Amino acid sequence: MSTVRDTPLPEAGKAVGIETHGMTMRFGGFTALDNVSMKIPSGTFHALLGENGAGKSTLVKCIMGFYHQTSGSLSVGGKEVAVASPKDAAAYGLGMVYQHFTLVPSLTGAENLVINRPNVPAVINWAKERADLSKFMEKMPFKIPLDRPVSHLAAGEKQKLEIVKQLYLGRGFLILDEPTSVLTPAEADEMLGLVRGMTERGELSVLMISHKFHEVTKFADAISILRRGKLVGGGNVGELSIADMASLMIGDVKLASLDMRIPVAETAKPVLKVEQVRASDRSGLKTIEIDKLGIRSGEIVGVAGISGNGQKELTEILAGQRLVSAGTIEVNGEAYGATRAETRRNRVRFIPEEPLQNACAPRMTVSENLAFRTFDLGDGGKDAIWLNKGRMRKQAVDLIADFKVKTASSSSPIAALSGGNVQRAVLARELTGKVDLLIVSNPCFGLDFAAVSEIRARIIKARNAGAAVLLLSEDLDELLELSDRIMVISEGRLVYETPARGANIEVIGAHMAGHH
Amino acid sequence: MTVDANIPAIITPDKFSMLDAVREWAARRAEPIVISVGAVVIGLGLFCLFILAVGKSPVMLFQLMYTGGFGSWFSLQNSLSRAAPLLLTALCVALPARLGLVIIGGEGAVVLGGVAAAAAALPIVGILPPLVVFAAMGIAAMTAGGAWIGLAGFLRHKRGVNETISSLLLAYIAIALMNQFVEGLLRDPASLNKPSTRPLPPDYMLGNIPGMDVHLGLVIGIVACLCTWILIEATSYGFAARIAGGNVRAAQIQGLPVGRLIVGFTAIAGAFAGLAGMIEVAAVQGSANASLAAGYGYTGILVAFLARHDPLAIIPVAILLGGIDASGGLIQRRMGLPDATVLVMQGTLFVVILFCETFYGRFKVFNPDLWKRTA
Amino acid sequence: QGALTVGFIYVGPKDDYGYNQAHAEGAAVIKSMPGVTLVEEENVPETVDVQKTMESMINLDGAAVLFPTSFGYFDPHMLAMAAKYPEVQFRHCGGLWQESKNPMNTGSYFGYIGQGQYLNGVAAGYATKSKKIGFVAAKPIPQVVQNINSFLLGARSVDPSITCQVIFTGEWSLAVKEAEATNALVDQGADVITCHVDSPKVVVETAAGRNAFVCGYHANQSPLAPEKYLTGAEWAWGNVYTSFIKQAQAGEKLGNFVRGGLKDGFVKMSPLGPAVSDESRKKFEATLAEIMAGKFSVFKGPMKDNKGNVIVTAGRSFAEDAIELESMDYLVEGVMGSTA
Amino acid sequence: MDETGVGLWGVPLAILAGAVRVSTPFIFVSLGETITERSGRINLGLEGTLVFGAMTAYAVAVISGSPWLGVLAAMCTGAVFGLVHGWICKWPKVNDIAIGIALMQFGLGLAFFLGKPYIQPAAPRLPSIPFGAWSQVPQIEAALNINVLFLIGAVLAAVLWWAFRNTRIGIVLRVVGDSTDAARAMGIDPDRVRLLATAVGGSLAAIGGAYLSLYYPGSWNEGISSGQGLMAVALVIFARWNPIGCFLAALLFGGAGALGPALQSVGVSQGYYLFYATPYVLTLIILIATSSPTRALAGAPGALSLTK
Ligand SMILES: Nc1ncnc2c1ncn2[C@@H]1O[C@H](COP(=O)(O)OP(=O)(O)OP(=O)(O)O)[C@@H](O)[C@H]1O
Ligand SMILES: Nc1ncnc2c1ncn2[C@@H]1O[C@H](COP(=O)(O)OP(=O)(O)OP(=O)(O)O)[C@@H](O)[C@H]1O
Ligand SMILES: [Mg+2]
Ligand SMILES: [Mg+2]
Repeated sequence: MSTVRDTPLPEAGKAVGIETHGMTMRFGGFTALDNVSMKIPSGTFHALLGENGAGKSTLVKCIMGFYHQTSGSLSVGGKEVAVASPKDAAAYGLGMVYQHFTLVPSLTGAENLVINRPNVPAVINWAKERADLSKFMEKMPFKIPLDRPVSHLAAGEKQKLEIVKQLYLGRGFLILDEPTSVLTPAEADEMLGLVRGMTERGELSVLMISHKFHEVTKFADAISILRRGKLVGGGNVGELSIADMASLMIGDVKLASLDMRIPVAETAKPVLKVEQVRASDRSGLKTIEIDKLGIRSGEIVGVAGISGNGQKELTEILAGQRLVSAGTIEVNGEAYGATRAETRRNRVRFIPEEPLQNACAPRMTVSENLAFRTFDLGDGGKDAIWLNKGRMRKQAVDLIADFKVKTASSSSPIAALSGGNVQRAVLARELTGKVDLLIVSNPCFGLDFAAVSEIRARIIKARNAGAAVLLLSEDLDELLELSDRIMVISEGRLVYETPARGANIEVIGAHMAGHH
Repeated sequence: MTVDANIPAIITPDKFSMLDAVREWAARRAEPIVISVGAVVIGLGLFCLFILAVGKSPVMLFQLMYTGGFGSWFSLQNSLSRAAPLLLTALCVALPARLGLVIIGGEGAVVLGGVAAAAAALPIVGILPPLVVFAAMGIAAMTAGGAWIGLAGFLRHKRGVNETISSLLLAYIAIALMNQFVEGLLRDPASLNKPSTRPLPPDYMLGNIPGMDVHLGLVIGIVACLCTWILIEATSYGFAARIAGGNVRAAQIQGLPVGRLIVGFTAIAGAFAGLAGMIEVAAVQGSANASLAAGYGYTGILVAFLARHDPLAIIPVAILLGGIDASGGLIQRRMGLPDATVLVMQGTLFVVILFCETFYGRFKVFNPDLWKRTA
Repeated sequence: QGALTVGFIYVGPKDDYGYNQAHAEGAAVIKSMPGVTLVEEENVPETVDVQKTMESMINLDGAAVLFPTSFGYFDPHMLAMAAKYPEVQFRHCGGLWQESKNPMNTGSYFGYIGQGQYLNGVAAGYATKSKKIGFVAAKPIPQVVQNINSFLLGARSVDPSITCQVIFTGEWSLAVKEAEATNALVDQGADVITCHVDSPKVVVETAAGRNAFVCGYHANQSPLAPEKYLTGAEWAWGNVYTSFIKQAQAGEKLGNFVRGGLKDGFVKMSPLGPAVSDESRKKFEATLAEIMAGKFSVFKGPMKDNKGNVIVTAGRSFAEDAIELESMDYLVEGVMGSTA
Repeated sequence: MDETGVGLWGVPLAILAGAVRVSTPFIFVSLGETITERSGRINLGLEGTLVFGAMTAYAVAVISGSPWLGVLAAMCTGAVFGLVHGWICKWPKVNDIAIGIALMQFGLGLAFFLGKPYIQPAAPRLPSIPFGAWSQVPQIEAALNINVLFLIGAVLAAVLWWAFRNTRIGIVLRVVGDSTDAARAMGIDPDRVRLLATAVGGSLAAIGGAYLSLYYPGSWNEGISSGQGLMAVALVIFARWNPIGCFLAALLFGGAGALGPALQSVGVSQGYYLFYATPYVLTLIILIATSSPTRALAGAPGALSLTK
């Protein structure tokens, strides 16, 4: 099907403004988007706020042509347009950077850029393309290696590449879905600053979905807030306080507050002790060297670092997923090899990042997923050979209620749950009962602030109950808020340590960036 | 990872209502039965078109299929005899499938199981009582088969070698070994023109099921299916394997011994296929020879996939296959059609049955999650 | 004459240009006999399948005479069915039946095709320039070994310096390996090739393609290589089956142990090809005449095996039906290869 | 050794010649499967496609008198098999591995069924190029008598290798094979790409079959293939989805397969079954040596179900 275009095609490097009129989207009987009209003038930086499930993604998917709205329309540059597919959207200069990357992992950066271009020649002249690309990259705010397969890039580099890709494709209007969730604060500031610079110069208009108020207030010109599919408010940045924004987003729900912090006792017993550990990273080319890492009972040690600097490997080492070539790992004073018996005896719990991919069996039911830790536990703590399905189901029902997991039934596949609810289910499984050692990685990635504060409260609660917590996070704010002590990981090494209270963000950032 | 998530999230804390539970249970169970039967009907319908195209009568075809496969006590026993080895070789595929492994080399475990059984029997046959000899043969066969497929599992775990290709390669190697043994070291000099191991005396042969003309291998196969079902559905090992199959990383962070599960389950799977080899020797051939490589291992792959790797479903599927096989001969003889007709029918039927997988979850009647959605 | 249903079972496809086709052609001969109903099943493996096929023919088709034609069908499969259905007659292709051990409703029939391979060898002996001939064999079993030896002995009757290279493929039907074996033989200088595999088509075509002469086996393959085909040892099962069926229809007892060679019409030779020289033709026809007269032994002393052991002393000779030939496990002097 | 034979030199010569003779079906099937798997699908049923292709090629060559028409017809039927596989597998929840096995059964059955009348007649053969004409040694002449399809296969491997990097189609194929979502986001229809990739894979596999029936061994019967189609699919993993790797793996496999007969022909005849197993043992050993438990299979297409 070819669409009749009534709008002149965009020029590269020229901002485009858009407007939605009464956008409504129904899924069956459920209205995900309800009569939303908003205007993003060309050359502005607009923020879209809303709690999880508010309809933000649905709105932008309608704009981008992934969904066809039930009613309502879209104008680009003042003219009403019909966007039937993402291809049409691209033709009007609309681009989107997704929360989950859409780069092709096995292709190089250059291949990813070129193949996304419309009218790629049937045979690609790489010599010429490379010359063109390097000229283009000179104008870009970010430096990214384009000759490596994307799977070898760090998350931050991928995020930048996503944006570069959109600019390369000549988009004048960019939708960014939680673009900074994988970046360090410095990187985030740098990137958003550069993007903002482009809007100011009239090269770009931006619609950014974000859960981070400070980002919004610092970089955006205007804000719109969605709640349950409706546009409930908005305005210019100066006109709304953070409290206003929060209450527009969630109504009058009371946020879970952090428990009182009990200071770590001098005499608290050490729980985790890692010494002189060596292992190779996933590419097999670099090594991870953890010289010394100790966590005491009732203490949260936060590990800061740019993603791709060995955090994943560190968690894998502790989870027994990665072979260790040297060194010792002790939990509660005995050697720890992450076997099930040791994990159980020492009450070690893991909450990895992207829990659906890393901590769940997606096709198994919620109830089964909740039983992963206890299915082989008989009465009296013995190993059970026979499954007790009745007990499993009952336990699931209890946990679902306790942790407010939203699910149709305990026998739905866990993959059918939303991201936040998968996260809740995993927390329910791992944080029940006494915990000696808790290893958590990016627990709040992509969640709205209500969910975030609840999860953080649960982690603090576990700490106050005596758990030693290792918290790996790419979100410095989170680390500063939760940790007692912060360490920085860079190039596979712990390069810096500081008490969280009074920590200097610039120093931490410098170490994260490798200046040490 | 792409997962179809068409189930909305609605806060409905589970309430236990007996009636609802029964309806839910019945709906979930009815789905595979209705879809499979429908698929068989469509598949046979397509095959009818083929038969019409070659100028034969579909009516006669179906009459013969019924007569030859299931229409009489004799025919039913015929089908069951042919189904017996498939039960075990299908388990060799279905069990590792729980761990997400695709094993296609069960044939190797069958032939080595047969050779090992014969070798174990040779020194003790006639000296020790039959029951002891059967036990020795069974153990030897299961060990050999288990070691062979277990090796594929081991290589997968220790070296990351793709188990599909390694098991296939190992099957070819096993057949070569079998031939080498049967024509060399273990050859009975009296087996002139069909090199074989020394034959088992008649009272050392595994007999028939009392009252039936089907050897005991069928019972062993059904028992194996039941045991496997219990292992998978009712024990913590089976549950652990399902976790590892569902997501290895999730299993690892739970401290589950993924390596042991992989090697253990592949070894058990191979042991079953090895047992099929032993039964072939002890119940049918009376000796190990090249006829052990009769393709049971490969047919087992199809049985397992058709049964969606469910050990209980393997039983009817294997019998269906045995029935098609049994009636194929009659069709060939009465309708003057070549043997390949049966292959065409099997192929058509299987393609349609496997295609109909796509209908799972599409019908609201069978999907309790969707009932609640409108509520 | 009462109606008689006869069942034939083949281990491979009926039209394989070889072993099974030879039997199927024999079966086709009796199909036209009055009162005979023929039922056939192909591709039946030597497992419980063949037992059930026999039983199915008896129970569902009413077969009264069965011919399970593959060697491996005999023990235990046919014997088991014979014990269960004593009123049905089973006749098996091969020489396995023994009066002392096997029931009387069973029996064997076979042809002395080694005679044919000997004659193949005669033609080969005249045709070879390199004095080296080749044999593609499936498995080192007595029947095959006897054919290999006969082939070389035939050739050596022309020129005692001729040698024969043998390659075993290990399987009865394996097209690519048979072709590779043929090529390997030609590479080593063999310029006349024959074989004993289920379907000689590939060997014949490959050898001819490499410009070597070929001798056929099982059936007449001359259309596949008209220029290069010397002659071939063929089965003539039609005669054998016809006489069995006549016996059955007349209510006579079927023979239990029936064998014969060229003289008895169990085996025949393909017509000599255009490449056969007059000299060769003369010797061929003389030998054939000797065989037809029943005065000829292929295996006669003095004879050594290819490891130097004397196996037949001077002056001794074996008739075609000699029991010693049944268990032949040696290759005669001049054959390059080994049976283990 | 007598002077008519090449003696012990026969072994390396046979391996070389065998590699060239035997490898062609492996080359085509594995290249076809590489294209299919690079698009994120696996078609385990190429054995059936290969045999059906062998039958079609032979039948058409018999009828028309032209082997090349036979090859063309085989390609068409192979493409149809691929299209059927591709179309069925685009439906959700349909298992591509299982469909492959079922289609293999179907293809074999249909080929045997329809191929009955063509077992007896002789078909014209595909031509070969006498690269060995310079030699006085007939064995070398024969060894260097190379079929056109082998050469086409070699060129095709190189072209595919180049095309996967340097052409739009090649990169689009890799995109689809690596990430369904990314492809969708690009506006590519993954199902259509996979459908076409499977069709192309099928038609290449059918060329492999045509080689078997029209050149080497050059005959049609039910035993023409001894699992080349299945093995070639395995070789793709071995070759890490690299077309050049497929070509080399096929050569290695073919050469190793020639070892058994060649050794017997020079008098090494003990344990020939074990020699015949050489290709499998060798492949397994190399596979073990080049795999690693800590790295995912390098080059594995991300959307492929087999390597997850
Ligand atoms: N394809 C769909 N079918 C049915 N319901 C859907 C579909 N997509 C989204 N929804 C529903 O629409 C609502 C809005 O979802 P949406 O993804 O737009 O939220 P969001 O604001 O982007 O949340 P988040 O902050 O987590 O990204 C959700 O409640 C969801 O259940
Ligand atoms: N195709 C679909 N059909 C029906 N429902 C869907 C579909 N896709 C997603 N959903 C539902 O939409 C919801 C939104 O999914 P998503 O992962 O975007 O969660 P979310 O809105 O971000 O919420 P959370 O706060 O839990 O992260 C989920 O509840 C999911 O069940
Ligand atoms: Mg969203
Ligand atoms: Mg979300």
